[in-house]
Amino acid sequence: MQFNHAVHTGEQNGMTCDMCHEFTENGSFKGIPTIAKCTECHSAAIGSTESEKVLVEQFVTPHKEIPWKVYSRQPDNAYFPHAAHVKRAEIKCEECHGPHGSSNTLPVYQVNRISGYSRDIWGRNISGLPSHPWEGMKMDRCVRCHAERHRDDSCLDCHK
Amino acid sequence: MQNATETTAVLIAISEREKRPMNITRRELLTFAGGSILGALFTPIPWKLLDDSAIWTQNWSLIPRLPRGPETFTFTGCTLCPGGCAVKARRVNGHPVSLVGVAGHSLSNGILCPMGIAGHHLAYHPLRLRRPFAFTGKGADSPLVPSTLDEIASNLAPMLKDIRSSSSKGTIAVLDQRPGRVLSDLYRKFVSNFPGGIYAVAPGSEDPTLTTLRALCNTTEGTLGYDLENTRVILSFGAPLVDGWSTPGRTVKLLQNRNQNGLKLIQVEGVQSRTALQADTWLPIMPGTEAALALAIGGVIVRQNLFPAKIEKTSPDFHTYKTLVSKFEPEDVAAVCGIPSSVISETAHALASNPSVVMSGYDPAGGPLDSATETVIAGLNVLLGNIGRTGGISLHPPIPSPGATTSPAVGLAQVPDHSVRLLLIDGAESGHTYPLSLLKRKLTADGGTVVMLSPYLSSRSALADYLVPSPAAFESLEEISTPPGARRSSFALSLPLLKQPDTTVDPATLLAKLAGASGLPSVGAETVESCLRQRAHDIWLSKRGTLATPTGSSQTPVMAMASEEELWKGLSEGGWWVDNMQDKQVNPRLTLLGLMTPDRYDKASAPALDTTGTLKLIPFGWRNATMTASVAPVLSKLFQESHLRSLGGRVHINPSTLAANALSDGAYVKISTHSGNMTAQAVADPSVIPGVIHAIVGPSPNNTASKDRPEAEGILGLCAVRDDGSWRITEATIAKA
Amino acid sequence: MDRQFIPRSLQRSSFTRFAAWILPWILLLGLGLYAMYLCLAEGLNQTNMDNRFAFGLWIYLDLTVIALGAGAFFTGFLLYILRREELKAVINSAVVLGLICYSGAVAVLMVDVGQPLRAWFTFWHPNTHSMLTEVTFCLTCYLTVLAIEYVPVVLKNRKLRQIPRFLVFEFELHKVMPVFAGIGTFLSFFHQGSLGGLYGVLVGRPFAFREVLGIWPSTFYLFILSAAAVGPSFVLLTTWLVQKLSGKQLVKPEVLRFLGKVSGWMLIVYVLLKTVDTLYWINHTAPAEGAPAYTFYTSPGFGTWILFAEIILLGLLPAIMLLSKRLRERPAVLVSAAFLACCGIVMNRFVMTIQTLALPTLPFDQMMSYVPSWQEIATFLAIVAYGVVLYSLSFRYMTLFPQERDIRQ
Amino acid sequence: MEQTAQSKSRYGMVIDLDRCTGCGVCMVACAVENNVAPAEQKATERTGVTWLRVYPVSNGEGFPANDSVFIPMTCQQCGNHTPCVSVCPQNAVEVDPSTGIVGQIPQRCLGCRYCMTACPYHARYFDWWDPQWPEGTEALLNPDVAPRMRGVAEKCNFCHGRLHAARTKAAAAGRKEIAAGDYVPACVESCPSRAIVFGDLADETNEVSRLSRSINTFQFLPKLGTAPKIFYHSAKEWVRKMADRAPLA
Repeated sequence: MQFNHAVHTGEQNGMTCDMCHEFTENGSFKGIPTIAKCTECHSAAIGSTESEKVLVEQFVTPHKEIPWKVYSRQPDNAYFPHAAHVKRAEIKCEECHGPHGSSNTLPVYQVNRISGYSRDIWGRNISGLPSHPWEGMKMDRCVRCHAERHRDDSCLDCHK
Repeated sequence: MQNATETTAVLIAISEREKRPMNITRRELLTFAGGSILGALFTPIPWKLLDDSAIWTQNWSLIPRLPRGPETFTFTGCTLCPGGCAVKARRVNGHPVSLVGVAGHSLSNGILCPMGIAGHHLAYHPLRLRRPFAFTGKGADSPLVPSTLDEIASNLAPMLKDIRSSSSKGTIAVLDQRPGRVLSDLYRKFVSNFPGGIYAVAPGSEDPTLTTLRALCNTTEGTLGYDLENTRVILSFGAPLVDGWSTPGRTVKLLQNRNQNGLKLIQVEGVQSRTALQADTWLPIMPGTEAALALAIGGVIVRQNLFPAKIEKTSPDFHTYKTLVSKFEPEDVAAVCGIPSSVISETAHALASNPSVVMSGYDPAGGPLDSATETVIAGLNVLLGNIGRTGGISLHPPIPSPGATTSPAVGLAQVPDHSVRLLLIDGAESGHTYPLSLLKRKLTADGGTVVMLSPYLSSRSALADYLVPSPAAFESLEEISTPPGARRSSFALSLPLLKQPDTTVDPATLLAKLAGASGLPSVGAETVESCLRQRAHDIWLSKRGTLATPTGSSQTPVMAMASEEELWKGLSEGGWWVDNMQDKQVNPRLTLLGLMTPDRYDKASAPALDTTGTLKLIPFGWRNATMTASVAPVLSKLFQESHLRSLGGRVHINPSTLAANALSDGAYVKISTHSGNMTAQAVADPSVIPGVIHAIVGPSPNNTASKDRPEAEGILGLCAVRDDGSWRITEATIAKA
Repeated sequence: MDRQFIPRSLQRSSFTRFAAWILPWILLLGLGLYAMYLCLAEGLNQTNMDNRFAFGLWIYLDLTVIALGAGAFFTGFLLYILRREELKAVINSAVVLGLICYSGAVAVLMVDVGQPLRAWFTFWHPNTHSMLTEVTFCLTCYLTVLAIEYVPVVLKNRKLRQIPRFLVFEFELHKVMPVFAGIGTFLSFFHQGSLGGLYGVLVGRPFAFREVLGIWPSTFYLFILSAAAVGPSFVLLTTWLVQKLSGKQLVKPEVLRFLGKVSGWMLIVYVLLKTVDTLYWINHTAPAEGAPAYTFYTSPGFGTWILFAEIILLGLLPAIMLLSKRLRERPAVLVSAAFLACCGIVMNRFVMTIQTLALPTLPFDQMMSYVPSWQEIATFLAIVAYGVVLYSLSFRYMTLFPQERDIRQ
Repeated sequence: MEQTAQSKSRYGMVIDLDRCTGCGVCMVACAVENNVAPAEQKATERTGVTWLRVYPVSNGEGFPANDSVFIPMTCQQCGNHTPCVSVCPQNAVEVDPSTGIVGQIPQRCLGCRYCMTACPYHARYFDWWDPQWPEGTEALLNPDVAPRMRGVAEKCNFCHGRLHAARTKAAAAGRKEIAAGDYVPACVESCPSRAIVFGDLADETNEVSRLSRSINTFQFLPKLGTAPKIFYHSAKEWVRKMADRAPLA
């Protein structure tokens, strides 16, 4: 299953991130949308692309969830409230997730066999030195950003 | 990446040498090895590996993944015992992750007990029955053989047909552990199709004092209940009011607010139980002398004319009672039961000068007191004129139902011995347990045949020939009907939180199968849900009572409801219905002794305080925690991982008694009664009266492993069951094991 | 083959005899390694430690062997810094002993922690306030130092000398040895002390807690002293033992006497300060924490006799025996005094680790007991076996006692 | 979170021992809330994991003068020289400056158990076994609390998962501070006799800080000077005497 963010966020549609990646009423973040969300627009094929055809035939019509891979999945022991960062601190999605909103294809999902983390958590470079400011989602990244904002934090603020 | 270049360099060096005849010296090899190791340290590789391996230990597969998904809340009710507390379940991905009480619920006051708060784990108990089983032989050591519902039905068919034709070789009986449900009506309807068919209620499924009182008032209609909200003095003969009595939230809250409501609790008990600790007065009594105490109190009331004058006229046996109590002078009784005469008369005055209630305790494992004692305890209520008065005992209308239930309910004790050829035991739990011998004696000489509905493999399973897995708590749609001792009738639904495994059998389905096998018109054609809808329908027709929203925020009179659907919808959202109908008039002709003859009471025969020779073996249980299978595994926090609750099989004995028998704390002792003997660990416990073996009946973690055979009955197997169905006290001796 | 490695002009038993001696120990070591594997694979439920006895036999062992291993640094200190040349006779042996004790301790620690793969966090996210951080850093550093000190002993081996580069290296290394001895001494002071601090800082354990002098609790200094005091005694004791076992005289008697004398002096100072510390603790520290000292000694097994045994019987007595020249002359007295001194520290470490945890802290609590599981004991024995094996090999193939050659056998 | 960085709270409890009936629901609620696994077969009261443990304590008198009290003992959240914090070699334990809650990070812990020897309240527990949930109950775990692996120490953190939830809720509503009612630990919520009062001790006006200063209120081992934030209350004199006594005295 391919997904083209650019088509959705581009000029003719001009959707924003939070239109699909929503919050629930109790403030928790829903993350990757369910098929129900796709169906809202794609109940029937709008365009004529191959991947949309697949979407409608294999998932929308039989109401099957798409087995998305989560590139920025944090481990169970990490607690990241999107609400506090996006709503209160007003941080742009791109600051952490990078400009994938304008990407045309999904990158290959790579997972570390030992730690089981998605490669996007550590970053592309084995040395751990990011080649882009938004690359990498390990703890030191969080710590750095928090330090820049002079937050006196405790471990339990972000660990559960 | 230096090391890469370095190593390749070395490799090239070697490959070049390949051309020449091979002659690598040891030293060159060493240099190569050393060089590459050194080089590797300057690459990220070892450090990344170090980091990854550490992260691996943080998320490895030895810890479970957390559920992720939408969070929802469901209001339902707990069906682990007749208490029927309201529950608010937090669910993630549809699975319940935590249960809490519902604040604002007028019956359970937002309170759950330890068993209830972990109730959603019970369905996954290691001892859960996952399919029907048949026992090849009787007894705990006979192996379980997988079976099917149809197989069981066809095996039973001949017997069922035979019983229908004649009850000469014994009849069929259903043992209901929680009467008053729609399912109970189904059972009654079912057995009424067989000659002499019996519908029996299990011990502990009803309040013993109220059951006795019903006999004293000789009335069958209406339901008796305690008006505790207006009571000022409760005299409790061992009722566990703060530790699992009726709906815990009710009494716990009343006792919490004693400084406002002025309630006084007088606890009569031979052990300083959790309730005795919370009581305003604790009367440490020698077990077995409760009748003497009750009569002594009655005596004071009679002699000092502390009773309502009308009783003398309305109670036919008043003068018999008067002569009887005259034999129980407080001074003499004090010597027998170990409570000062002054305290006895103070208690009598306290009872007489306030709205009061006298109740006996049905111990979850020790069972009721003997019927003679229960009678005089209940009789005190009659003497004090508590029946039908505010703050006393009320007679209120039951939940509306079509009535016409064909066969009458009898207590298990009243079932004639050796009369039951086929016994069907219901899967609902009363939270209480009883000796298997109590059931065995009812079965025909050949041992009869027992079909047992149960979610779990328990000590009771040893009695079964066929085990049928019934739904566990929170797995199926059930009802919560009036809890025992409640002031008014009430009704609510327990909505399922978990998916019921396909292998479990709905009791109604079992009845249908058995009916089919015995060639009956389909009695059990109804499902439990259809019966519940029928009951909601009856309530709606009666126009009685009000329906409260789950949180009690708003209440709608049934009268004001547009349609029957509205009521059902409210109930299915976790709302609960409470009756508002006037109490019934109590028949004034109340007896004080009922069928008991005065010669049943003889203070001379009351046991003396003996601490050396024969001791009194008294089983003690905690409601819903009398078997390993009946508590969620996480209850190990109380039983196994701390000393808060004593494990099943331990016996608590007063240090002085231990010493008198040359035993020490923690010693293993051999307990012998007429029924046999067993070894148990003794715990020196100064809160137990000397001369008593306070035997704990409860979960024992070592048993949870045995999934292929029922756990041993333990201490209850040593108890002598009297003809009145009580087994509270058994004479026993102890010696070093 | 075996012969070629044995130093010239040293008599060593036949290889078969040596093998017969070493084999049982190797088997014991094997058993221990299996026990260690169990603990790492199954988890620490293999031990009899529990939430109340969170430290057990192993920590006790670590504290003890590291104290006994102090012989290495203190002898080094006397030889290279204070220039007591006569100690050349035992320095090699002392270094081997030190290496054994320290490496053994670290090995056990790695099994003792629940998540060994995260042990390196201590270096990455160190808590500078923790005594254990101090211990970890010093131990690892000093272990390296010991290894370096051990290298020349190995390189001196007859066969290895044939490689000229090694010979040069060994010679160079020898020149800087005082530097390493200095570093070693410095590090040792700290970790011996911080091992004492380990318990001294436990404000929640009135039995172990001690007032702070400077930045460390008094136990910090007492542990340094006691370790320095018995270190030489232990070297003395082992040397004597090796002499008995090998049936050879390896060092001149006066060397042992000197060791004894040093031990004696240190011990007397230690006993003195320990007494002062104990008195202050009884009369001030413990009561201030709401636990009168007498309550520590009410339970049967742990009476006040412990204090007496620790300070008088196993402290003052051996000190006197070692200090009196007349007594010191008599080998029997010398050796038994050294033995008593070692017992003293074994007992002191026991009291600090085990009794501290056995004593209740909550008012309604009772005395705790603990019996190690076979896995714990096997691991313990494995360290002993490892020590014997490593020492035996060193003794056979290296020159641990330079004087052995000169002494007429 | 910003909303706590600015507010300095000191969360604490006052436990009324006269109200506690020793039913044990708090211990079960705690285990369910914090994903503490049921006991391993061989676990005992010394190797089990009970973040909150209720100790039955007797006055030592014979029958019938005997009297007992139930003492819920949890992490006392020491506010001064917190014994377990200073000893941890790798900063796996710390006091949150904004809440006063003593936090334990199992993912950082190496399992040396030094903190457990340091804690005078025995409120810290070690995972001697891998956690084992009966088949099927993994799906019933609380998503707000990470399960701990074998070989680390764990303890009460005032149901920190609930604090997270309250903060998320506040942040979503654009509030700085959390609503007091949104943050209640499981034991407090589940106590049938309402024996535990929880709240911010720093806020002089609220009930918990008032009760903490009321008569017949005491702490365990106050002389250690660790300023525990769990207070106990009892009108019974023998209970207060017992709490003040030295062990084995």
